[in-house]
Amino acid sequence: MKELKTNSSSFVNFNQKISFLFDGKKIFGFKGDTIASALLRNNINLVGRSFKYHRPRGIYTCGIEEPNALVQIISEYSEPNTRATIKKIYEGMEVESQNRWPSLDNDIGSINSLFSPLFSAGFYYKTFMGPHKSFWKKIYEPIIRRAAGLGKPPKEFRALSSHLHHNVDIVIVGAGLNGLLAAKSLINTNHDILLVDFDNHLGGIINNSAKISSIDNQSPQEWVKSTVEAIEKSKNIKILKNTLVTTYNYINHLIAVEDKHVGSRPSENKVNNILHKIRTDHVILCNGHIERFLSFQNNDLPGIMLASSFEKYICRYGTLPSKEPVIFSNNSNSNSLIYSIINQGYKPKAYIDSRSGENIEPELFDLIRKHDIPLYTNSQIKGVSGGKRIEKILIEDSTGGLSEIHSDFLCVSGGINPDVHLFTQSKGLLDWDEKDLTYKPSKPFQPTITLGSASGQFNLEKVSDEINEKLKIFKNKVLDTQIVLNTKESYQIEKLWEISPHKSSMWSKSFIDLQNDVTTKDIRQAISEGFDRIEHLKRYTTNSMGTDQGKISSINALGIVSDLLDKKVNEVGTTIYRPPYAPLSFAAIAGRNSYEFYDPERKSPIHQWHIDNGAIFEDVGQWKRPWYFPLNSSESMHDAVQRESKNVREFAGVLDGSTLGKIEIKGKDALSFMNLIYTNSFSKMKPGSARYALMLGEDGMVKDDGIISKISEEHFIATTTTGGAATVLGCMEEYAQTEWPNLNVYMNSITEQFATFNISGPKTREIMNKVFPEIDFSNDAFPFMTFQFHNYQDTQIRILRASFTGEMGYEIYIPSKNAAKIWDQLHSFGKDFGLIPYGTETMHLLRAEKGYIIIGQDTDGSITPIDLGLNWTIGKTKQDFLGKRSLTRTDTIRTDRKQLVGITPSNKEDQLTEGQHIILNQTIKTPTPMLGHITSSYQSPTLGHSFGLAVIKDGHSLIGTKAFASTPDQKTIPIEIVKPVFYDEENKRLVS
Amino acid sequence: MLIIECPYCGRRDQSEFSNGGEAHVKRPDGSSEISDREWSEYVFVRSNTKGIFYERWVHSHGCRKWFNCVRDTSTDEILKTYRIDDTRPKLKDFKNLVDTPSGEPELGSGNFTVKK
Amino acid sequence: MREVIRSNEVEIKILPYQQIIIRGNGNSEFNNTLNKLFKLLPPTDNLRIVSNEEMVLSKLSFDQWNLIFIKEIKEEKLQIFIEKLNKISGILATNFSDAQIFFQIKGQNTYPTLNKLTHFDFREKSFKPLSAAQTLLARIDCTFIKFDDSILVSCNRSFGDYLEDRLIDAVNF
Amino acid sequence: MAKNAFNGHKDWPKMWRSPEPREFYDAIIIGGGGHGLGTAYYLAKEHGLKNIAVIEKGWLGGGNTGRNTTIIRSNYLWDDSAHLYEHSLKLWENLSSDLNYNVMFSQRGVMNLAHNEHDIKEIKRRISANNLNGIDSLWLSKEEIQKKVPIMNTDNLRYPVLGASYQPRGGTARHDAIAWGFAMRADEMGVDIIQNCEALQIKTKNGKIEGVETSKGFIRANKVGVVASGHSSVLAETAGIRLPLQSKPLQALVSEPIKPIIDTVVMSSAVHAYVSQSDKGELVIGAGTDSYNSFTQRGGFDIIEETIRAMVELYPVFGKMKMLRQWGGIVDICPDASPIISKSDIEGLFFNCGWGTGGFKATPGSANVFAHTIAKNEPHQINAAFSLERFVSGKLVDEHGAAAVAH
Repeated sequence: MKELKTNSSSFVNFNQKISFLFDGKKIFGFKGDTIASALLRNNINLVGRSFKYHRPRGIYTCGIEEPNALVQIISEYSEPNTRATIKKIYEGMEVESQNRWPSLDNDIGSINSLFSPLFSAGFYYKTFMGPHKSFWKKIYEPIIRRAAGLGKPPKEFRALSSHLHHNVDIVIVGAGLNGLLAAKSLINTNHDILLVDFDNHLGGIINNSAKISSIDNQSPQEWVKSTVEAIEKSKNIKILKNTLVTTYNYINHLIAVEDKHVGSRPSENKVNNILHKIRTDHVILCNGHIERFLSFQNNDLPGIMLASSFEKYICRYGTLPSKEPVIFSNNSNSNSLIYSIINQGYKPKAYIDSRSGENIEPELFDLIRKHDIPLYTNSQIKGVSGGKRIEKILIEDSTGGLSEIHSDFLCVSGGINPDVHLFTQSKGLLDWDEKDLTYKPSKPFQPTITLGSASGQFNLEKVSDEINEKLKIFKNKVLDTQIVLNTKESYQIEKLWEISPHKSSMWSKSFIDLQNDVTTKDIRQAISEGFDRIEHLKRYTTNSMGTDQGKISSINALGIVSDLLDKKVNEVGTTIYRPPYAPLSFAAIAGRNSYEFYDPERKSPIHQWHIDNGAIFEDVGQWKRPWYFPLNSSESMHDAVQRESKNVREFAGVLDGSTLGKIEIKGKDALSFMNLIYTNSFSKMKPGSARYALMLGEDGMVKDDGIISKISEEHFIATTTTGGAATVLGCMEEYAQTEWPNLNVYMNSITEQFATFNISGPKTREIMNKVFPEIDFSNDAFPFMTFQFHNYQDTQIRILRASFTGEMGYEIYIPSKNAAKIWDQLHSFGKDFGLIPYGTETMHLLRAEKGYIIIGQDTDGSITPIDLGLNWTIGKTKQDFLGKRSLTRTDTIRTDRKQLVGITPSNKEDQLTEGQHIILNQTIKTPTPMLGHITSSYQSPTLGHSFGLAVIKDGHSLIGTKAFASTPDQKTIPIEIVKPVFYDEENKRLVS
Repeated sequence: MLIIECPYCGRRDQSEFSNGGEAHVKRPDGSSEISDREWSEYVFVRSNTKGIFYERWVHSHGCRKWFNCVRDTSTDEILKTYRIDDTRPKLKDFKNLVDTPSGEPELGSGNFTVKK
Repeated sequence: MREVIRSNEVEIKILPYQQIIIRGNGNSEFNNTLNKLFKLLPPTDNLRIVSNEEMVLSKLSFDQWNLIFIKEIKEEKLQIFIEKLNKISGILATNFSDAQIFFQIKGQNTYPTLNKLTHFDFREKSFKPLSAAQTLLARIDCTFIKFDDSILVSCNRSFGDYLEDRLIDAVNF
Repeated sequence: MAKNAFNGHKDWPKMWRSPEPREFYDAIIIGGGGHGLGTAYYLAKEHGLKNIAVIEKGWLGGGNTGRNTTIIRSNYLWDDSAHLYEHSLKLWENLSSDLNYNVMFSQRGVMNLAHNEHDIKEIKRRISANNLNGIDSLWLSKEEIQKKVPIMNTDNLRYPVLGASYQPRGGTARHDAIAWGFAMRADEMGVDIIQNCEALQIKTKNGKIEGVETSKGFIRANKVGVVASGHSSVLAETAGIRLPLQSKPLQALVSEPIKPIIDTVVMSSAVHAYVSQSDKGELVIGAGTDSYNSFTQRGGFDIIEETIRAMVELYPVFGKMKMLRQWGGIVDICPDASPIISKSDIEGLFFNCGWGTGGFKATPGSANVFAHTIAKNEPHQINAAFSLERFVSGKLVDEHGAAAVAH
C-alpha cells in the first residue's frame, strides 16, 4: 500500500484497518475510505467495463461526478450502479464490478469494440430492420435488450426510510469555505437556517486541496473546526451532514436525501435514509464547482484521472494514486496539485500545459523549475495507449514535435465549471463567460443567491467580499476573513476542448461521454446529419444522458459543437440539468408512505365483529366492507351468496351500511338548495318522509343517488353512495359557496357520526318489535319511506323505513359508539327469526333482482335518468337543477340512446357474464356492432336461473325482443330483453 | 409544489388544495332560454390562458372554502388570491410576463420556463 | 383516556372528548346564542380559540366553529344544546362526538415528530399557541389545536387506527 | 450503413433541410412533433400535396413527443376510440419498413392491472368490447401475471393484484425516432420543415383561412392544421375559436439502467404506476397529472412521490433502484379525455389536439386521418366522432367516465 509521509489533513483513520471483498478478492482499506480510495491504495484501477464497447474503465474522479467507477454492492441487497468514489467501505462489505462477463479482466462483450465503427450515433435507427420485419422482433431486439443496462437488478428490499419536512428562512447548500463563511456571518440572526452538506466532514475545498495555507492566521483545518463549533452552538442554524440536495423545485422547495448508514451496513430496524423536504424563503448555493476532462485519443483508459480528484485523494483520503503522474492541463486550477504532490515528497513525471508560457503563473514556473519537473508549455497530449491501463503518452510540443513518455498515470484538467445543476433546476438563467470558458449563473428565477465558485467567482481571496455584498439583505455580520494561499492563482484558462489524434484510424476513439461511450466522432456525424441543436444531439448520440448526466463532459460537448458549427457556445445551447442532482433512491422517495402505510384502511365502527364472524372483506375505496360471510372455510363465495340471498328473502338479514355517505343540510333556504342539487322536487314532501333521489353532473349524466329525508322545510338528511360521499358533499359546498352564495344553507358530513344498519326480510318487523319494544312499527304508524327519531338508551337514533333488497326493511342510524350494542341486540333477538348478517355481494344480487341500480356499475358517466327509466325522479315543474339543461341537447333527447333493460337467457341453464356485450347476430365476425353490455348479472336463487341488467341501444323499445349475449370464450348465447325488474314488480313486499 | 394563500387560513402547501378551473364563469340561470351551444360553452369550454389566468381553488383539506386566484400559467407564479365574493382584479393590475405565446427561450432544454 | 405511546421525548394519549360542529354566519344572534349556552364568546378571528375549564371553542373558517368538551357532559345535555342551537334557522349544529378521535401530543420532540408526517409549519411565527389549523397529517385530514404545552390532533373515526399506527411509527423511526 | 461506418461516418447526408419559409403554402402544419410531422408525411404521400410546411417553435420532437413514456396499445373501450387507436397500431406495425427507419416498435405486450372488484368489472367489459372489435385483448389471472412479471408483488400489498387485461400487440417505441423518421421522409418529398419558427397568430378573413403570422414573418396558406398540443388553444384564440382544452403538467421519470428485469409494459391506473424497461435498461415510469393548468413543463414532487411509493409496493426489488431523471410535459386534456381531430368553423382551419396523456400511441393513426381530413375537407370515418361538434350535441367519447384507464 502507498502510505503518505503526511496525512495530517486526511479523514481516514489509519489505525482502523477494514477488509472488504471486490469481485471476491479480499481488499484492505481504512476506516473512512471510499471503495475507490481503498482500491487505489491497493493499486487497483480497473473497476468496470463501459456501456457500449465494454472497454476497460478506471476511477476517473473522486466524487459524485464519477462516470466510470460504478459498482454493485452485493452486501446491500445487491444495489446496482453505486459510485465507488463516494461509497464508504465497512468490514465485510461485498463489492462487484459491473457490465462484464465472465470477469473484469477478460470480458466477452469487449468484442463489441471490434465492431465499434458500426455502433455509431443513431445506429439503432438505421439498422436491424431487414431482411424481414420479424427479424427485428425475434432476433435483433432481444439481443439489444439483453445487452442493455449497467448493473444487475437488485434484490427484494423493503426499505426503512422516513421523511422529514422543514420550514425555514434560509437554506445554505454546501458547507465548504463559502457555506461555512455564509453561515458564520448569519449566526444568531433571526433567520432559521439549514446548512446542508453532502460530506460527513465539512470544509469542502479546504479538505480537498492544498490551495489554502491559512484562514485568519489559523491552519485551515483548525479554522473549520472552530467555525463549525460556533455554528453548532448557534440557536438559529441546524447542520445536516451526509445530506445531498438533489432537487430544487419551484417556490424554494428543496428535496435532500440523508444517508444514515455512512460506512456501515444498512440495518433492518433503523432508518437508513431520510428524505428531507425543505420549504424555505431563500436559498444560498455554495455547492462549488466541477472539473472538466479533455477529449483525446483513448482518454478513457484506466490510469487517467481528473487533476483535482488526484489531489483530493491525497488531501482527503491520504492516498497517492501514483508517485509520479503526468499532468496535462489548460488552466491554473491544477497548479495546487503539483504543490500537493511535491508536499508528499514526490513530483510529477511531467507537466504539460496547452497555455503558452507567458500565460502561465510565474509562481508555477518557479515551483516547476525548483524541482526540475519536465515542462511542456504550449503543448498537447495527442493521445495515450495501453491495454487495461495507460502505458504511453504521446505529446506534441509547441514546435509540433512529437515525443513519447512512459507513464501509468495521467492527471487531466480541462478547466472548471460552477456546479450549476441546482441553479438550472430552479430555472435560473446562465450566461456564457468567454474568459473563463464556462456557463455561470446570471439571472435567478427564485430568491436564489450563489456564492464562490458556484457563482463563477473562482478567486478564493475574494470570498468574504462577495458574501458581505450578497448577504446584506439578511443583515448579516460583516466578514473580514484573511485567506492566504499556497499557490497564487487567479483562475486563468485557455480554450481547449478536443485534441485530434496523431494518426486517426476508424478504431481510434476520443470520448466525450465516458459512461455512454459517446465519441467526438459521433458528435461530428450527428452534426453532419443536421442535429445542430444540443438537445437533439443529446438524444441522438445519448451524450450526457448517463447516470452522471455528463457532469465532467457536457460543456466540452458544447465547446466541440460550437467549434464545428463555428458558432458561439451560447448559440449552440446551454446545459439544462434535470432533477435529481444525483440518482435518488426510490425507497427514500417512498419513505413510510408505502407497504403497510400505502393507504389507510377505513373501518366501520363494528369492523371487529365482522372479523370475529369470519367476514371476507372487499375494498370499496379506502373502506373495508364485508363482502360475504362464509359459514366455514369450505363454503364458496357462490354458495354463501346464494344462501345469504335466500335467507333474506325467506327470513331476514342485516347489512352493515355504515360506509354510506350521510350529509345533514340545514338553513333558511335548504329546500330551494336541495331542489337545485337533486333532480327531484322536495317541495311537496311532508316532513318525516323520505325519497329516492338522483344527482346529475352539469352534463346531465347520473353521478350519484341516495335517500333524502326531510326533517323540516329547512332541515334535510341526505345519504350518498359509499364512493360518492366526499364528492357529493364537495359538490354541495361548491355550489353553495360559488353559484348560490345568496342561499342560506349549511351542510355537515355525518357519515362518521352514525353507523347504519340495513335490516330487511319478511321477519324484520318482528325483530324490530323485540329490539325496540316501545316503537310501533305497524304500516300505519311507520309507513314505507318515512323516518322517526327515537331515544335508545342514552342516545338518539333515527330509523328510516326503506329497503334496497326489495323486502320490507328499515335503516337504523345510530351514533358510532353505541353501534355495537344495537348490532348485538339485533342478532340476539333476531336469531330466533333466522336473521343473518349479509355482505355487499348479496346486497348487489338482491337489488338487481329488484332492478335497483348501482352507480358506477349500471351507470358509467354516460347515462341519463331517462336512460335508466327513472323519469319519475325528475321534478317536472322545476325551473332548474344540476344538469337539467343538458337533458334536452340533441344527443340526450335521442330515443335510441343506450337504456337500462333486464335480460334473461333463453335457455335457463345458460350463464350470463357481467361485462359481456349484447349483439344481434348469433355468430361473431369482428368487428361486430354492439348494442350495449351487461352491467350486472347474477345467478338468482329465487328465479332459479341467471339474469342480468344491461344498457343497450334503444333498449326500452327492444323490451320483449330477443338478442344474443357474447361469452368470454367468444361464443354467444340467446337472450330475451325484458323489463329491468325481476322480483315483486308491484312492490307488495316493500309496503307489506 | 406551489404555496397558496388561502384567504381564510393563510399560506399553505398546495397539497391541501384542489384546483377548480377557470374563475368568474357564471352558471346560466335555469330560467333563461339558451342554445345548446351556449350551454355547452358553460359545461365544457374554459379558457386555457397562457399567462395571467383567473382560477378557482378550494382548500379541500383545510377549511373547505372556495376562493379565486390570479396565477401566471407560464411561470406558475401566484399573483393574488381573493375571496369568492371579492370583485375580480383588473388584468392591467398585473404585468403579463409572457413575451410570446410560447414564452420558452429559443435555446436550451424545452423543460424551461419564461424569463422573469 | 388511553396512552398510545411514551418514548423519544413524545407522549401521545387518546382522549374521549365530545364535540359539536356549529355552522352559522357569526352575526350577533349567533354570538349571543352561543354565549348564552356556553358562557363563551365565539372568536371572531379565523383559526383562533377561546376556552374555559369545560370546553374549547375554535373558529375554523368564517362559517364554522368547533366546540370541544374537555370535561365529559351527559349525552342528554349535549342533545339539548344541539336542539337549542338548531332552533335558530341560521344555524346548523351537529353532534360530532362519535365522528372523530382526539390525540393529545406532548413532549419536546412533538413537532419534529409530526413533521415526519406533515409539511405543516409549526414554528411559533406561523402557528401561535391557542390557535387552530386544519391540514394533512400522514395523508389524511386532521385538525390541530395548539396549546402552550401540547397539541390536540383530531381526525375522522374511521381513520383512527391508521393514524394511531402512523404516530407510533413516527415516534419510533 | 457498413460503407459509411468504415469510412468513418463522414458522409452521412443531412436528415432534413433547414429551409427558409416561402410566402405561400398549400398547407401549413403548426407543430413539429410526431403528429404534425406525420400529418405532413401522409399529406404528401397519400394525398399528393407537395407544397407543405411544418413550422415548429423549437426543435423537432421537443414537446410531448420527446417527453412521454412511449406506451402503445389499442385496447380502448368505446368503438370510436378502439377503431382510431387500432388504426394507429396497425400503422405502427409497418412503420419501420414504411419509413425505412427503425422506430424500434417493440411489441412486448401491455398489461392493465385490476386491484378491486370495480376494476375487474371495467376491465372485463373492455376486454369483451375489444374482442368483438377484433382487437387482441385477454384476461390474465394472477398466476399468469406472476409468470409474465415475476418481480411483481401481487398479494402482500394494500390493493392486491386480482388480474389484468393484456394486449400482446401493444408495447413501446423509440419516441424521438418517430419524429425524426417522419421528418426525414417528409423532407424527401419536399415538405419544408422550419424549426425556430413560432406561430404567433392565425389570420382569417370572412370565415376563411389566410395564413399564419410567425416569428419569421407572415406565411399565406390555403389550409392550416394546428397540431400544437396545449398551445393549440392559445393559437385558436387568435382566430377567435375557443377549444375545450386544458393544459396540465404531466411528469415522467427514468431509473438508472439495469439488466433486463421486466419484459412487458405494466399499467395500473388504480395506483398510478406505469412502467416499462427501455432498450437501454432504464425503467421508464409515467407519473400522474397535476390538477392545475400550467405551461411550465414542471410539476410538483408530490406527484413523483405518489408514483414511486406505488412502484416499490408493487415491485419490492425497486426499493434499491434510483431515480435518474425526472421531467415534465404539458398535456392538453378534453372534458371527455378523448382527442379533437376536426374541422373548425373557419374554412381551411383544422385542429388535432386534446390527446391528454395518450397521444404518443396514436401518432401515426392521428396523423394519417388528420391528413385525410385536411386534404378532403371532411373527416375520415375513423375520426368523424372526434369533432368539435360533439361538445355541443353532447355525443362525447367519454374515456375517463367508463374505461377509467390512464392512457
